[in-house]
Formats: sequence, C-alpha cells, structure tokens
Amino acid sequence: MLIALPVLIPMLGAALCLLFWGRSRPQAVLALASTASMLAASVWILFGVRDGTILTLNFGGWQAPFGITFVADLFGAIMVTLGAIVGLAVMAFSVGASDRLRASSGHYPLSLTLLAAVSGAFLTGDLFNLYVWFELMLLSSFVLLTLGGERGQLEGAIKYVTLNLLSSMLFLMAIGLIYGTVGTLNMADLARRIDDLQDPKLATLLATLLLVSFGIKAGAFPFFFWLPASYHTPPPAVSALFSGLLTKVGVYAIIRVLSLIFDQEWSLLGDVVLVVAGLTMVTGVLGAIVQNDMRRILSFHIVSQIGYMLMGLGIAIGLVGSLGASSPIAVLAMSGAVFYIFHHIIVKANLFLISGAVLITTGSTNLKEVNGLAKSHPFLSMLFLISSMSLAGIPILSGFWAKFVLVRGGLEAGSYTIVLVSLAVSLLTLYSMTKIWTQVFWGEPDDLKSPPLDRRTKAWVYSPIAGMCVLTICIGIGAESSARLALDAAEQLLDSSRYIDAVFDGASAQIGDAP
Amino acid sequence: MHTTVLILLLLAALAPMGVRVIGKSAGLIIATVSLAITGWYASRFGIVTAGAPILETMSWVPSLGVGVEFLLDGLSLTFALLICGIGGLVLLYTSSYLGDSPGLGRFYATLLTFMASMLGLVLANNLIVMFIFWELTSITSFLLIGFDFHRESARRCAWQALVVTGLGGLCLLAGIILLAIASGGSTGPEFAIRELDPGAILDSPLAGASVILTLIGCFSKSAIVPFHFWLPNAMEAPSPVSALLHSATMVKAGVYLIARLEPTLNEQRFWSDSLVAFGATTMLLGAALATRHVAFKKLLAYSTVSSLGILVMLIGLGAYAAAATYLIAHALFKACLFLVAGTATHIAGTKDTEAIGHLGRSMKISRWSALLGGLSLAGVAPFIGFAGKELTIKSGLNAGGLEAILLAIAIGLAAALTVFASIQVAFKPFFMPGPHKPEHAQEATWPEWLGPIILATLGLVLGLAPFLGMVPLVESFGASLAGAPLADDVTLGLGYLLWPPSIPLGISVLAVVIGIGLFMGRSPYRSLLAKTFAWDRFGPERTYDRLVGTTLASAQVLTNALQNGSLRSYTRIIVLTATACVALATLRIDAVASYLPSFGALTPFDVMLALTIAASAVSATMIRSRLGAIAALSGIGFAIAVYFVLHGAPDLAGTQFAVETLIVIIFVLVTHRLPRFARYTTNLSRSIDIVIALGLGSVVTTLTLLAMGSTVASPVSDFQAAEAVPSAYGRNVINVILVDYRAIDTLGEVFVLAVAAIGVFTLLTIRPSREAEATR
Amino acid sequence: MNSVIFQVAARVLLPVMLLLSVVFLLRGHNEPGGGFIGGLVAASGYILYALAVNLPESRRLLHVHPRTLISTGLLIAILSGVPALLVDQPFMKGKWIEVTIAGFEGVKFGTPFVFDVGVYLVVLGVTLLMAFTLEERYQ
Amino acid sequence: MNIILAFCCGLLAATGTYMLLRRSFVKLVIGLALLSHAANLLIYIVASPLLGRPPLVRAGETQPPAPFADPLPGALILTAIVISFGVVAFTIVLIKRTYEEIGTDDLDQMTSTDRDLC
Repeated sequence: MLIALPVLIPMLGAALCLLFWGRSRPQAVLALASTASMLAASVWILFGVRDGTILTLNFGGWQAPFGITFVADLFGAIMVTLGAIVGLAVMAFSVGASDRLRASSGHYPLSLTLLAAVSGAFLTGDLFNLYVWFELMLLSSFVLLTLGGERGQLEGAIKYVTLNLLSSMLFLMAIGLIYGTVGTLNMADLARRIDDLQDPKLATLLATLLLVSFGIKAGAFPFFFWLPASYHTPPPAVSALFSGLLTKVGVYAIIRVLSLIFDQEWSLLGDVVLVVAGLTMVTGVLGAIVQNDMRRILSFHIVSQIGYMLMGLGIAIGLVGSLGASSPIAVLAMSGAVFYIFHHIIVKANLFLISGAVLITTGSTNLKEVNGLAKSHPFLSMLFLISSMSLAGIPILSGFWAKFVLVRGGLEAGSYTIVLVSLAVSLLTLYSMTKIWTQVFWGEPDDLKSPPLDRRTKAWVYSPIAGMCVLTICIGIGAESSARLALDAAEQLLDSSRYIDAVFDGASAQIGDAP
Repeated sequence: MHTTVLILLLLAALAPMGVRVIGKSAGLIIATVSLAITGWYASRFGIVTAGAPILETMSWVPSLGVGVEFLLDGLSLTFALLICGIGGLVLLYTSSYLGDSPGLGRFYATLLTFMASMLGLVLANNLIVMFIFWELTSITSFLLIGFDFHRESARRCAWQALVVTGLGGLCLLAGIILLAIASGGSTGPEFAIRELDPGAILDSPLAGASVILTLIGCFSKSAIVPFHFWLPNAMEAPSPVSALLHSATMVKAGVYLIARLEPTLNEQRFWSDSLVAFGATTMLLGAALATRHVAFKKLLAYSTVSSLGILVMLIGLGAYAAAATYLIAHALFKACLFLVAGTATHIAGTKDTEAIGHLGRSMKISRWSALLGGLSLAGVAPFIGFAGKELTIKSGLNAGGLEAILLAIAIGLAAALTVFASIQVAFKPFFMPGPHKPEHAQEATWPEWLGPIILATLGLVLGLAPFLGMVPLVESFGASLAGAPLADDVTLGLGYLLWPPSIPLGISVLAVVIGIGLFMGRSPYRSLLAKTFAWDRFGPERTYDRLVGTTLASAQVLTNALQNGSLRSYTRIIVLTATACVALATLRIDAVASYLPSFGALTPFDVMLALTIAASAVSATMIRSRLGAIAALSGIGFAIAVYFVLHGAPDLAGTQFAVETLIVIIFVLVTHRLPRFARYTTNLSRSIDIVIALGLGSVVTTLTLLAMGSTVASPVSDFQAAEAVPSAYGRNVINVILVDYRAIDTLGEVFVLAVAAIGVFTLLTIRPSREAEATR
Repeated sequence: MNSVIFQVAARVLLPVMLLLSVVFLLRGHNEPGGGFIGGLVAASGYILYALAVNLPESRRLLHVHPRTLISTGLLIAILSGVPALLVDQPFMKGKWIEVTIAGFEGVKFGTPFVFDVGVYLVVLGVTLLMAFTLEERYQ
Repeated sequence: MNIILAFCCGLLAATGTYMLLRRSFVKLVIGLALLSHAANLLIYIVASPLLGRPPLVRAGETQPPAPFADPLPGALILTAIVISFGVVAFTIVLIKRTYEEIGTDDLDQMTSTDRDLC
C-alpha cells in the first residue's frame, strides 16, 4: 500500500479541493497537507528501498503481469521524493504569490492532480498505465497553463497542447504495436518476453516510436519547441512546477524503457542517445544566451540540461552494449544522469520560483526592465546566486557534482566528443546565468512599480526558495550520500534482472503490501 | 589546517552581521583573526622546513574518490603565509579604505570566502578538492571585481574575468580528470596529487591532452598570454582586492598548480618547453604593455602579468629556488604598491601618475612604502626583489646555447621596462612635480598606511638578511617542486650576489640604467608606443569580444531558424524526424516481408467500413465548411463504432457512439461563431504537407502490418478472460478489466475527465479582465 | 426548441433516462454497460431537459453542483480501494458480499461495483459541468 | 483480413497530420481527433486480428465462448477513447478562447510567445 500513497494522497487532496471551490484558504491548507504527507510517504519509501530492495504493489491483488503493478526501485523512489519536494515548495510559494482568483479556482487541485500523475508515472510498472499518467499530467498541465486565460498563455498553450498530444498519439500507437507483438503491457514482463522476438532489430523498431514520443515529452532535440514557447507564460508557481517535473518524466520514461526493456541493441541506441544529447545541449544553450527575459532564459536552459541527463544514459548503455558486462564506468555514467536529474529538479524549480519572486516584487522578469536587486533585495539576490551557480555547475553546490560525475564518466568511457560539448555548454550556461546576475541583480536599482510585499507574503514566498537553496548546498556538501544513492540507483537500473525478479517474486509483493 | 579554512568561512558568514552590529571596527577583529592564523602557520615553519610535510586527512566523498586531504609542505606553507599574512593586512586596510561603504559587510564576507578558498586550494592534496576551491576563487573574484556593481564597466569586466577563468576552469577539470585516469590506469582514476604516478602518465595516450588542458586552465587563471587581458580589466575592483587577489594570491593559483604538478609532469614533452615559451612571452609583453599606461593600477596590473610570466618561465626552466624567491618578493612589493596606489588615488583624486605631483609631501609615511616597494620591484639591491631578479637572470643563462642568449635578452629587456614602470608608479607621483597638486591632502589613517609599510620593510629586511626564514622557506619550496631536496645551496645573501661581479649582475645594472634612461625620455618613447595601439585589434581581448559576438550572432540565427514561432514548422520537424527514425529502424530489419500478415478473406462489411473510413478521412481534410468537416469526422467515429460492434466489442461501440455524439455537440456549440475555414496556404506548401503526412501514414501502416503479422503465444488477456468469473465475479470481461484488473487505469481516466471538465469550466469563466479585478 | 411537445417529452424522458442509466450501471459487470455509459445516459437526460425547458430548472433538478458530483465520484472511486486494506490486502483488491435484493438470491455486491458507481458520478458530473458551462456561455 | 484496415489506420494518421499542418487552427482539433481515431483503430486491429465474439461469459459458465475478441485492447481503447474525449473537448474550448482573445484563426500569426531576442 505504501508505494501507492504518493499517488493517492494528492488525488484525495485534489478531490477534496473541488469541494471547496471558490475558497482559496481551505484549498491551500489541503494542498499543503497533501504535499507534506506525500513527501513523508515518499521519504518512507526511499528509506524502504535504500538497501536495494525493490518494493512492489499489485493493485487489486492481481499477480503481475495480469493486473497493474507499481514498482518502487531506487530511481523511482528518488524521483517520487523529488516530485514531492517540488510540490511542497510550489504549494507554499503559491500561498504567498498566487492571485486570489486562480488560487480559489483550480490552481491547487490541478497542481495536485499533476503531482499525482507525475508520481504515478515514476512508480508504475505498466506501459499503458504510464500512458494514463502521462495524459493526466498533460491535461492537468494544459489547464494550469491556461488558467487565467491571458493571451500569451493561450498562444503558448496551443503549441504545448498540439505537440504533446502528437507525442501521446505516438505513444498510444507504440503501446498498441507492442501489445500486438509481445502480448503484454507489464514492463518487467515485456523485458522478459521481448527477448523472444526473432530479430532484435524488431525490438529496436518498437523502441524507436516510443523514444520519439518520450523525446517530445522530454524536450529533446529536435522536439523541444513546445517548451520555450510556453513555459514562461503561466504564473511563476506553475512554471516552477512544470520546469521541475514535466520534462523529467519524459527523461525518466526514456531511461526506464531503455534500461529495462530494450537492451537488445544498447550500443547502437547509446550512440543515438549521445548524438541527441549533444544536439539538445547545444541548441538549448544557444537559445538561452540570446534571450532577454529571466524566465525565457531558464526555459531554454531546461532543454540544454535535458541533454546532460541523456548524456549519462547514452554513455552508460553504449558502454554496456559494447563491453557486454556491466562495468563500473557505465554505472558511474548512469549515476551521473541520476545525479543530474535530481540536482536539476531542485535547482531549476527553485530558479523559476526566484524568477517568480522577482516578478511579484518588480512586476517584470525582463533583463532590461529590472535592475539592481542586489542593493534593494540582498537576501533574494543571494538565493539566486546560489541557485544559478549550482545550475552552472560551480562547486561546492549540487550542480558541480552532477557535472563532475558526468564528465568523469564520459572521460573514463572515452566519449571525448560529448564531454567536450558538455563543457562548452557548461561555459555558456555560466555565461547566461551571470548575464541574469549582472543585469537583474547588479546595476542601479530602479524605482519599483509594485508595492513592497507584506510580511506574510514574504514568508510564504521566501521560505520555499530558501529551503531549496539549503537543499542544493546540502547535496553539495554532503555529496557522499547523494553520490552513493545515485550510484546504487544506477547499478540497479543497469541490472534489469533485479527489477524483473522483484515484480515476479511473490515475496517482494508481500513486502510492498505490508511495509 | 581544516580548522583554519573553516574559521575563515565561519567568519565570512558572520561578517555582514558583525559589521552591522559593531560597525567598521569589525574589520580589526577579522584582521586579527587572519593574522593569528598566519601565526599558526608560521609556528609550523620549523617542522615543514625541516623536510617533514604535515598531512591532515578527512573523508568526504569516498565513492567518487574525493577526500579532503590537506598537505602542508614548503610550497603550500609559502602560499598559506602569503594568503593569511597579506590577507590580514589587506583586511585591516579595508576597514579604513571602504569604511564608509554600505557594502562593507558583503565585502568582508566575499573576501574571507576568497581567503578560505585560496587557502584550501593550496593545501588540498586531492585534484578535485583543489578544483573546487579553484572555482570558488573564480566566483569570489567575480563578485569582488563587480563590487561597485552600479558601474557598467565593473560589471562588464567582472563578467569577462569570470568567463575567461571559467573557460580555463572547465579545461582544467577535464585536464585533471584525464591526468587522474592516466595515472590510475586500470584501477580507476587517482585523484590524490601525491599518489600521481609520473611513469604511468608518461605511458598513457591521454597524457598530451591532459597536459594541454591543464595548462590552459593554469594559464587562464594566471593571466598568461593569450589570456592576460582579463587581469588589467579586473582593476575595476577596489584596491584591497587588487592587492590580495590580483597580484599576491589568486592570480598565482595557476603558478601554484603548475608548481604542484611539476614533479609529476616535468618529464612530459611539452610541459617545460611550453612553460618557458609562454612564460617568457608573457614576461616581455606584460612589461612592455605596462609602460604604455600611466594609471596606477593598470600599470601595476600589466607589471603583474609580466611577473606571472617570469614565475611560469622559472618553473619551466627548473629554477625552483629562483621561482620561490621571486614569488615571495613579488607578493610583498606588489601588494604594497597596490595598497599605496589605492590610498594615493583616493587622496589625489586621480589615478593618473603623470598628472600627480609631489604627493609625498602630504603622504609622509606612504611615500616610504611606495619608494621601498618600488625599489624592490625595480630589482635594486639590497631588496629581496634584487635577489629574485638576479636568480632569474642566472637561471635564464643556465638554459644554455641559443636559448640562454634569447632568454637573457628577454629578461634583461623586461627588467629594464620594469625599472621604468616602477619609477613611473612609485617615484614619479610622490617625489616629482606634476600638474595636479592636491590641496589640503593628508596622510591616510593608520590602518591604511600600516600594511604597506610592513610589506615594504619586509622586502628590505628579507633582502638584507635572507637567513631570517627566507632561505629555509625557499629551500623547502624548491624541494616540493623537485620532489627531493635541492641539489644546490640556495644563495640569496647579498654578498654572494654582488661579489664577484658576474654576467647577471651586469645585465641587472644595464637594465637599471636603460630603465632610468627610458624614463628620462619617456615622452618620445610614449609617442613611439602609441603607434602600437593599432595592433590591439589583433590582440586577444578583441578576439575574445569577436568570439563572444560570433557565438551570440550564430546562436541568434540558429534560434531564429528553429524556434521561429510557427507551430506548423515545429510539427513538420517532429513528424519528419519521427517518420525518418521509424523508417530507418524498419529498413534495418532483414526480410521485412516475412513479418507481413497474409491477406485473409475480406467480408463485404469490412470493405464497406474501410471505404467509409477512408472517404470520410479524406473528405474531412478537403471540405471547406466546418460543419461538413465535423460530419466527416463523426462519420469516421461511427464507422469505427460499427466495426467494434461487428468485431466483438459492444461496450466499446456504445462508448464510441456516445463520445462521438458529445464531441459533435460540443464542436457545434462552441465553434459556430468561428470564421469559415480559410485557405491560407499555397499549393506548394500544401503539397509538401501532403508528402509529409503520407510519409507518416505509410510508416504507421507498415508498423501496423508488421505487428499484425507477428502472432503472440499467450497474451495476458487469456488469464484475464479465464479468471473473470471465478475470481472477479464478473461476466463482462472488458468491464472486469476496467473496474478490477486495471482499475487504477480507470481511476486515472476519471481524473483526466474531471480535469478536462474543470479546464473547460475555467477557460470559459476565468477571463484576464476579471482576473485583474480579482487581484485588486 | 421551445415546442411544448419537446418540453413534455423532456420532463418524461429525464426519469426514464435516469432509470436506464442505473440499469446500465448495475448490469455493467456482467453485460455490456457500465459506469461510463450509465453516467453519459443520465447526463443526457439533464442536458435534454436543460435544452427543452431551461438551464436553471435543470440545475435545480440536479440539486447539487456538477463539481460536487465530480468530487464525490472521485472520492468514492478512491475509497472503494480501501476496504481491502482493512483486511491487510493490496489496495483495490475486490471485496464481495452476497446480498439479497428484492428477492434475487445471492446477488454479489463488491467494491469494484462501488468503484463503478464512482465512475458513474464523475462522468455525470463532468458531462454536466461541460454542458452547463457551454450552454450558459454560447446559447 | 483486417489488412485493409491497416491502410485505413495509415490514412487516418496521414490526414490527421495534414490537418495539424494547416494554418487555420480550427483544423488542428480535427487533426488531433483523426490521430486519436488512428491510434484507437490501430490498437484494436493489431491485437485482435480474428473476428471474434464479445468477451462476455454467459450466465452459469466460467469462460467466454471461443473464439472471443481479446478483451484487453478493448479495455485499453475504452480508456483511451474517454481520455481523448476529455482532451478534445478541452482543446475545442481552448481554440475558441484563443480565437476570442487574438481575433484570428491563423496559426502563423501566433508567434508572440516564442521569441524575445536581443
């Protein structure tokens, strides 16, 4: 039961929120309570899987593969926990920063359904169930994106909706084809059965459609267009939620299906992933350096950083594919991807929250319109500096370790080109982060158009940001535990037999049912 | 040693509050702590110089091979003393110099963080830990250069310095990881600097790349050609920063790392040669560029560039004792001169050394600091700078052959230009007339003059009596670089250097004479130099600007092309890519045909349905009226529903009918006031789109056929059908799947529906105008 | 649509369709039908009524706001999984009891049915929320 | 024998894509609906190529009478149909609202959110 909680709690919260439509306070309380308990549940799960056990839950008591199974391995548990952290931070921020109309009509329940869907996607062990969570996530995000109905929101939403639905259709077709070819939807079962196909190239063909679909959701090259077109249009709390979680679900799905199911032609797929990773990094960062709005810069950077995550994956599976055995270097590279994802989720969501704080303080996030915040808002500036330097991979923050593990893995694996590209991109990231810093925070302060925030608003807006900053510092200083976690998760990911055994082992199903 | 770094960090965290509570005298406390730490390191002097390095270990990230291992040997001790000692004096100086600045707390915090990082950098015995501190010094340097962030030039220069050193940092990261991999061989990378294996590195194919990348990193940090341009620009920082970071310590980080890796890498082919070549070039260029400027700090900055070149060159030449002597000498006199320059600029109200006259009449103490420091810079006996210069010339001559002659000329020339520069900066404004004579000028307060005079005096004392710690420190420093005790005795005593007269002494004297001569004739010399400004546009700074410009321009072009705002272009790219990927993956399969299903018997119903679907689909795209298109669309839906009825899925059919009807109703309700379908597109673009669409369509068909052709032994649904009645008590298997086997899917589905309904509701009821009202 | 016949028809049709929807719901587990179709049928009753008579009247007949229906339905659907937990079985494990309803012996009544009731309510609420909002706005 | 429907699937996908590529964004919705039809049909024909009876068990028996259609794709499509209903309904209203807000249905005029170049 435990591992269904991160999905059920926010669902329950969302359903209850609907009863309080039009009243923001009870909804806010419900949202905070739900995300907080969701976080507690995910941390509990994380502790449960910390030693390498994989928890499973067969819904309805139907033995896999006949029903739907939830599986929490380390990677999944880490992702769910991060989802809950971002959720809690965003809800707290919303209490301070949301306008009353949005807060009373839809913002909270939809954020909760989004969180439920994200958790579901991280935990499910069933391909079609993944589709359902994807759709719930998408539809929640559509509504959140358009909530308020401003022109920019609607325009962005049309692009976002169209391209993501295109991706969903491809995903659905891929599911149909996979079921028609292999006869099952349970991912562990698929992993077993797909090896029976006469030709491994057939499996790769099935993977291709799936990867294109996930690639669109992940915002990889050349599919990322929907992201910079829309992420900066909704209220900052929504942007933060999106930036932290949505594309990462796509990346998660890519990692999951590649590491678990389609391991027939890993060396080829590894190369493909690396090429995509490189192009994603470069196009994303080049887009970022020419923008003049904080939130647009950050949006393009999401794209570029998706490339880093794919880089770790590509190196790892390419290495295992060509060497045959699971090498420590492959585990290292994979752990780089895992580390990068969890660093990125925290820092990116936080940067969007900070841009939100800038927005409600000054009324704009345009680099040309906002200046000199370091003088008028030294605390906010410090928080931005920490987060942005973490994003740029500056020690001693979390981003440095993520970058270090990836670069080290890449160099050890001999993937020099991608390492070179990633370092160049990292320099440009530093360039654009300092561009924000030198223009928004340095310079002569402007006369603020908006009235100063009251104490209560300030507390709600600043505390989640400060909390996430502390988190990135803690990950940086206590890098050992994070690195260990990432390494263990990576090892588990690359050895798919553990996942498969856990799903089909009745004993572990018991563990899942009664933790 | 860990404690000292932590104390500084703690102090950094407390500084802003401290300044708020007790005002600028907080600086005195901070300076005292820093000097106390210097005292602690000084107390380790005896142990370290006796040849027993101190090692402190602490575990940090063992799974990645990173441990905080601090090593105190001659090299790191020298640096630690300079960092904390000069740091303490600079902090003291700051308490007066920036005493009235509102950013004083921030300044202390950043400066202390810098000191902690710099200390960590030189103590760390782990490449990664060293790198971590390295990057932290870059960041703190960035923040300090931009301290006066309301000035546009300060922001720009800070940014430039960060990008240049950031570029170097990334190269360095790759370089040291490669180094560790090369050293570790098959056992995994070796990050502990003392454990690096020169032999293994020599054998590794990665060695070349790693050396080049590491050198780029060191050169960019230490402002070696072609990265030297950022340092003079960094003079936007307040003077204490220039004194501490940009002359005495941070810019020497590159030199430090080169020195640290010298025992490991000196066998490498390019290592020594590149050090000598780049070092000598930088030395000469820096000295020459210094004479082009008359502003205090600009001039000193270029002179620093020159000195950094000398240091790099000396390590390359293997002249470790000379490097140690020069390094210490330079830190003392340059920090002193920067501090004096800061005070002088404040008091005189201008930074133009040519304009200021007889400043020494009012700055009765600082003028002596300037004079002593300047003499040391010029390399005049008996100052420590003299010993440094003598040893440098001697090492150049020791290179032998043509190289020796070239080096001797270069060093001599640089020395002469440096003499010129030191007169210009340390003598001219204080003791010679000039058009700008500040009225009522007064000597600065004691914290401002105390530091420089101590540093200047130290330069004199150590020059006169090198046995007072200087010799053992230099020996121990040299031993760290050589990896063994130095073979030759270190001779710093004036007696040895001045008698018997030698070629170095001759060159030295000549340099002083030429330098004085140049200064006397400085106006024709300057007009000659003015012509060289034209060459600047080929210089590295312009190259940097062009590089940034080109990157931005191409990024703009690329982003314009990709993120062009047209959804249709996005869809096209995505569909084409998807089609291409799937097509390629299909073509790879051998004997695709064997997977295709056999063409079974056709029932007339199937044919009719298929034709209906096809005809409706095509007409949906062609019909010009909206209602017609909707009708065609629902035609497809109903045809599919009929197909479901015929093929064993009545539930599905019912749902499909119902949903199709609802969609039509909503469509008609909502869209009846939308404009008619307009024909916006040209025939050409329509044709292109048809081709793209057919491409995807044929891929879908192929995949469908492939999947239909493969038979599945026992799909999971066999079990679901078999157990529906016995275990799930339901006879409608589809419904049993929906509410029992896969109930969680259905739960997700009803949530999707709920969200969609809320979406429709909010879209229609929440309007921007109303939202604006609501926020009021 | 203001014809009297249509109004009368709608008044008659509403209870008929509601009854029909319940039938669909009840037999769904064994014959074609189920909560989804049931919910749609019930919703069309109200929609027809709103079209034929008027919207406020239809809303009044529903007694609750469609949003409340959605919320209740979602809660029922989630909570239907809970009974299994009480006996230490996996979430959503079907729990069945045999009841005697109106003389039918051994009618099985179980949590999956409760789940379907939740679906029914959600679909009813969703359809009505959309339809009412649209009618209000675009009629 | 369903082979002919495989071509229908392809055609639906093609027409759907074509409609996505039109400038008038009302057509976008039709395109999305066509694509979802394509996906639903695909799932069904791929999984149960045999003409089967409904997977309903007669009262008193424990197995549906063979040959019966694979019930799982049926259930999947049911879910997918309902989901796509929600999505399409939302999208139609979104299109309408966008039209009201910007006053044109030309996709190529909606470029305001993508770029902000220096």
